[in-house]
Amino acid sequence: MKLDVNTVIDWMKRTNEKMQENKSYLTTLDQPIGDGDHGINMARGFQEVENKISQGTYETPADVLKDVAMTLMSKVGGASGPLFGSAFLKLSTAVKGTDTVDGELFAKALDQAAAGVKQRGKADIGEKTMIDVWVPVAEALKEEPNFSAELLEDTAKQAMENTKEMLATKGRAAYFKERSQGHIDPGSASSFYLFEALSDVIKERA
Amino acid sequence: MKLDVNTVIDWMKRTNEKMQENKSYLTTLDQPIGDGDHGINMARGFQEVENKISQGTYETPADVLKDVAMTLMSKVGGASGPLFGSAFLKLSTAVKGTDTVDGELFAKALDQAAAGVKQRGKADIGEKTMIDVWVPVAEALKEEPNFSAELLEDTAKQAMENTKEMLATKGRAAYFKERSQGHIDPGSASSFYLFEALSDVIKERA
Amino acid sequence: MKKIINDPNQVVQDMVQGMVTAYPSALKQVPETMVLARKDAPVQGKVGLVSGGGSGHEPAHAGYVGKGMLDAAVAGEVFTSPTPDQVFEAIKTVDGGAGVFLVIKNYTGDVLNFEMAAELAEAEDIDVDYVVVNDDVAVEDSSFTTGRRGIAGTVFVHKIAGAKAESGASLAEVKKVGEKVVANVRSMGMALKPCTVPAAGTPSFELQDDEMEIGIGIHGEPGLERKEIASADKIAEELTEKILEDLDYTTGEDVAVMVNGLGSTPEMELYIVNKRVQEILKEKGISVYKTFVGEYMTALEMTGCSVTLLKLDDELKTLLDAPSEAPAFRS
Amino acid sequence: MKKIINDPNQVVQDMVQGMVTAYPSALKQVPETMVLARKDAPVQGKVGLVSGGGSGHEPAHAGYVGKGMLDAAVAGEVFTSPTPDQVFEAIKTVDGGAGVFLVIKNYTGDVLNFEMAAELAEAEDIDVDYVVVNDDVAVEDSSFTTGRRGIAGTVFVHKIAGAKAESGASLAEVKKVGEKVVANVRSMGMALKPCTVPAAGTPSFELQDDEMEIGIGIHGEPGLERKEIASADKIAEELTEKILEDLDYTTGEDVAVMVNGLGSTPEMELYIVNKRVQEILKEKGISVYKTFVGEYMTALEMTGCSVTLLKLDDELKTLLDAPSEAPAFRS
Ligand SMILES: Nc1ncnc2c1ncn2[C@@H]1O[C@H](COP(=O)(O)OP(=O)(O)O)[C@@H](O)[C@H]1O
Ligand SMILES: Nc1ncnc2c1ncn2[C@@H]1O[C@H](COP(=O)(O)OP(=O)(O)O)[C@@H](O)[C@H]1O
Ligand SMILES: [Mg+2]
Ligand SMILES: [Mg+2]
Ligand SMILES: [Mg+2]
Ligand SMILES: [Mg+2]
Repeated sequence: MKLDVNTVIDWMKRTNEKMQENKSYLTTLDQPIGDGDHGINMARGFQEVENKISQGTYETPADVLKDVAMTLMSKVGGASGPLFGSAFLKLSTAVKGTDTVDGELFAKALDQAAAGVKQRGKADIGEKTMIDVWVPVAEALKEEPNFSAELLEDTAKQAMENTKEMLATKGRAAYFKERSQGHIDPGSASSFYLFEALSDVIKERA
Repeated sequence: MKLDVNTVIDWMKRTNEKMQENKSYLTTLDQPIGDGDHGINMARGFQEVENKISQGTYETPADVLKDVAMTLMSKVGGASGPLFGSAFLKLSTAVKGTDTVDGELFAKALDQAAAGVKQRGKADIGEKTMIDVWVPVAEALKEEPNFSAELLEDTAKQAMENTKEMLATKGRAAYFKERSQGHIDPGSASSFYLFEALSDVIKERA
Repeated sequence: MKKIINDPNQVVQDMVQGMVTAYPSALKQVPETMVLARKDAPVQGKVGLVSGGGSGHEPAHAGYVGKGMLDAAVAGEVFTSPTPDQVFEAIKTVDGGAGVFLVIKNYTGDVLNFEMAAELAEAEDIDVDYVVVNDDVAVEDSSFTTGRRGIAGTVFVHKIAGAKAESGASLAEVKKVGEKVVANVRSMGMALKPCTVPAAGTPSFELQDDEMEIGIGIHGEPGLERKEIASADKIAEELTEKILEDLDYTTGEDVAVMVNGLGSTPEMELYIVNKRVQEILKEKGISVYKTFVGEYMTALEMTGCSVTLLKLDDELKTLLDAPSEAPAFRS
Repeated sequence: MKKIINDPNQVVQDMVQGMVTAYPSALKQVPETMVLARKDAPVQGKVGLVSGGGSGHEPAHAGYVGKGMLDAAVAGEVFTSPTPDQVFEAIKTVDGGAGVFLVIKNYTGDVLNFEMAAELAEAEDIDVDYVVVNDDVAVEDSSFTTGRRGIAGTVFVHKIAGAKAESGASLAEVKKVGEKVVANVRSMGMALKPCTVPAAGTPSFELQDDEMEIGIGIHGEPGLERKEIASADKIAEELTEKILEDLDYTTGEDVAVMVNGLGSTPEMELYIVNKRVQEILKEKGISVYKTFVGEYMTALEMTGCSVTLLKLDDELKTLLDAPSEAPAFRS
């Protein structure tokens, strides 16, 4: 796997497509255990990301990722805005100065992004948040730096589904206690779409 | 027909029964062309009438009718309270000093009651109000002072039904203009129950 | 019917109890009545102001009782005018020797019961006069009909006549300014969803999922037409333009605007309506002196709103701005 | 979804426009933001007060902007905390040299975004401090959870910290009194019917016709349990007793009471709830200093209410009574 600046741009565009397509599904996930705005938040945020990056000219992946981070932070709000924002900021910092990010570097960057989300959200794995997708994905890639698109997608998907039976102790879903079980965490679902989009883009380029 | 003090008391009790039984029906009539409280108003008012007259001891029909008037005025409110109150006050005044009211006197009294409602409500026949029951009933009895219970009931019923196609120009139903057509006027329906109750009582005594 | 109540037949009693215990230093309940009066009533030498009507319009009417506004409010059963004896109790409670002024909304029931109360009071040598508020432009004024209804514009009558009375004006002067407000105030409402009278238990009318009712009254009586639901901008235009057609607002100095929620309209939506109302007035060169957005004259939990415009002159401005200690209208 | 709006994605913009045009002499909009500030901001030498959060809680938060209360309010998307840059704009707008105090409701999103704004401000040498309000006793406080939510009690923090700032207090003093309010205020809510986020278009949860949710949050997040709908008295008892179990109110001098409507509860019903709340407090020998009944912190058109009790001492009483010119809280 190699991520150059255009691949990252495509990744973000594909992510936006997925967020628009799944806007109501994500909101539906946020209704029973949250406040019913996650799809709206993600769709608004990634639409702004798309608007932003289609206007700019970028030299490196880090430049794109930084604009993504800043856009998400300033256009989303809620819990997911700063958390996705932090994740992208860490990704950007980790790949700074590189034209083409290889699997190993990307795995490292993901690891730092996951750590960034943990720190911002003062949460850890097993608390039914997006962390439960970011951490397993980062770990899987660390073990297999030459990871395939399939591995990425499958890991993210499985991780998202694992959140279903978890008991939430952070975020709004925590107020639902036992009732949070049996529902997929919305932020984990949107994180899955993000990684699925990357997998799609990698497949196309392969 | 002869109305003594006990007949009047029975008439009021029977009226109360009918208002309680038809409370929601009367309210249902008031919903499409009014504010949906007529059954509640009538049921409250005649329950209070029953409470009042079952406590008192009365010498003449006029005494009972006066208490009915005062109770309706002070317990109903809305448009129907003062209007039914006025009607009973006029009935009481018209039969004052008589122990047993015969058909002729009753017809005269009804005529004055109808006039009282007209005056209070600044309305006339054909405006889709209770006047459209009181006036026809008063007129029918005037023509036939030895009226039967059936005549009383049939006249009141027909008069009530005639309000269905009328266009309201007074009371709340007036705001509905053409839309008031096709609905029986609630105050005409409650007036019908009042006369039907009297008819029942006369039949029983016959 | 989902409501936070105890007994559908006790809602008015419970509510009045809840109001007087909420504002014990401002209000008192006249014993054994549904009348709430200013704690210090009667104010000697001041014209007493009494209003009221059916319940279900909260904060009207008791929320407007307080120094600078009403002296007493009479609460009837839900959507049912109070009885003459209750209104008479209110009159007696607030009579401080300078007469009592009644603010009546134009409904047959209200007019009949308040007029009868006035007769009772006059029989006891209390000077009583009144104004009948008929601000609703939705229903046409013709010799045929009952006349226009009184809706949210009534609150301006309470405020301005109240301030006039507080200033020491005579009964005739209070009446004069009350009539001036009535002559200069117009309103119109609309609804998306009906309300349910507690003792009735079922909604008072039905609207389809894509329907709205333009010209609704504060008890659910419609006025103009049912049609497909429109945008907030269109709704604001329709209500405002109907009002502007009815009275020439360009001749006054300024107007006061009220965007009133009928019960379950989110306040957010009232502000969205206000946005367009203000734009329209600006476009027409009508300048706005003061704006009121909120729930002033409700219809239980009806979803909808009304717009009210009041043409002001200097006197009305001063009286509108005068202090009020009423719980629901502080200024 | 039946709403009086234009575009579901423009509700916040339209509303902010409607608010600033409603109170043009009191409020100003910071250009190109969803920030509404006091017209005279920044007030030199005064600590600036900023609050805000997701929209849909109107009159919170912009209704509480005015002399004696907030200096600015930041409106996020519906139920979505505003972004750090918007909060930062508010901070810059109100900074009069004495520092800026943030009132944050305890939700992950609000805390994250406001904290990030505080970092941005500190980077520009503006002194910023804050308090996190967590008055909702419905959700347990344990090391596991996010902590309790901030709901209607937040309005008391605005009022009291606002009065303190207006009195010329320092940032540390404002923070101290803010924390005192948080330590002494507890709330709990319930709902009968859900609300619909405009851009979502469908209700945020479902309740059966005979069900209510006890411990609801102001975005529809439940807390305690769903059960069969009870009488107003029982509801008042359940909410009040849960609050009284959580904090000993008998040790304070007096309490302030707020019975808050969540959006579409008729005001009549709020007073019916208040009736029983006052009775309970009387039974327990807790004396009430002041009561507030109305819509202070809503959840769009949710049907339901919350009860808030604030334990007062002399300082808090004085600050609660101090003048406020905020459109939604005049005293
Ligand atoms: N403390 C936290 N740490 C990590 N992720 C969190 C935290 N709190 C919430 N989240 C994530 O954010 C998602 C909710 O985002 P969103 O609905 O957009 O914001 P909000 O909860 O403010 O409405 C959750 O599904 C969860 O994945
Ligand atoms: N001006 C009037 N003259 C005669 N009867 C009237 C008048 N206005 C209303 N009514 C009668 O009163 C009835 C309505 O009574 P009710 O619903 O109890 O009072 P309200 O209209 O105040 O809610 C109408 O159906 C009509 O028969
Ligand atoms: Mg959410
Ligand atoms: Mg009626
Ligand atoms: Mg009525
Ligand atoms: Mg949210």
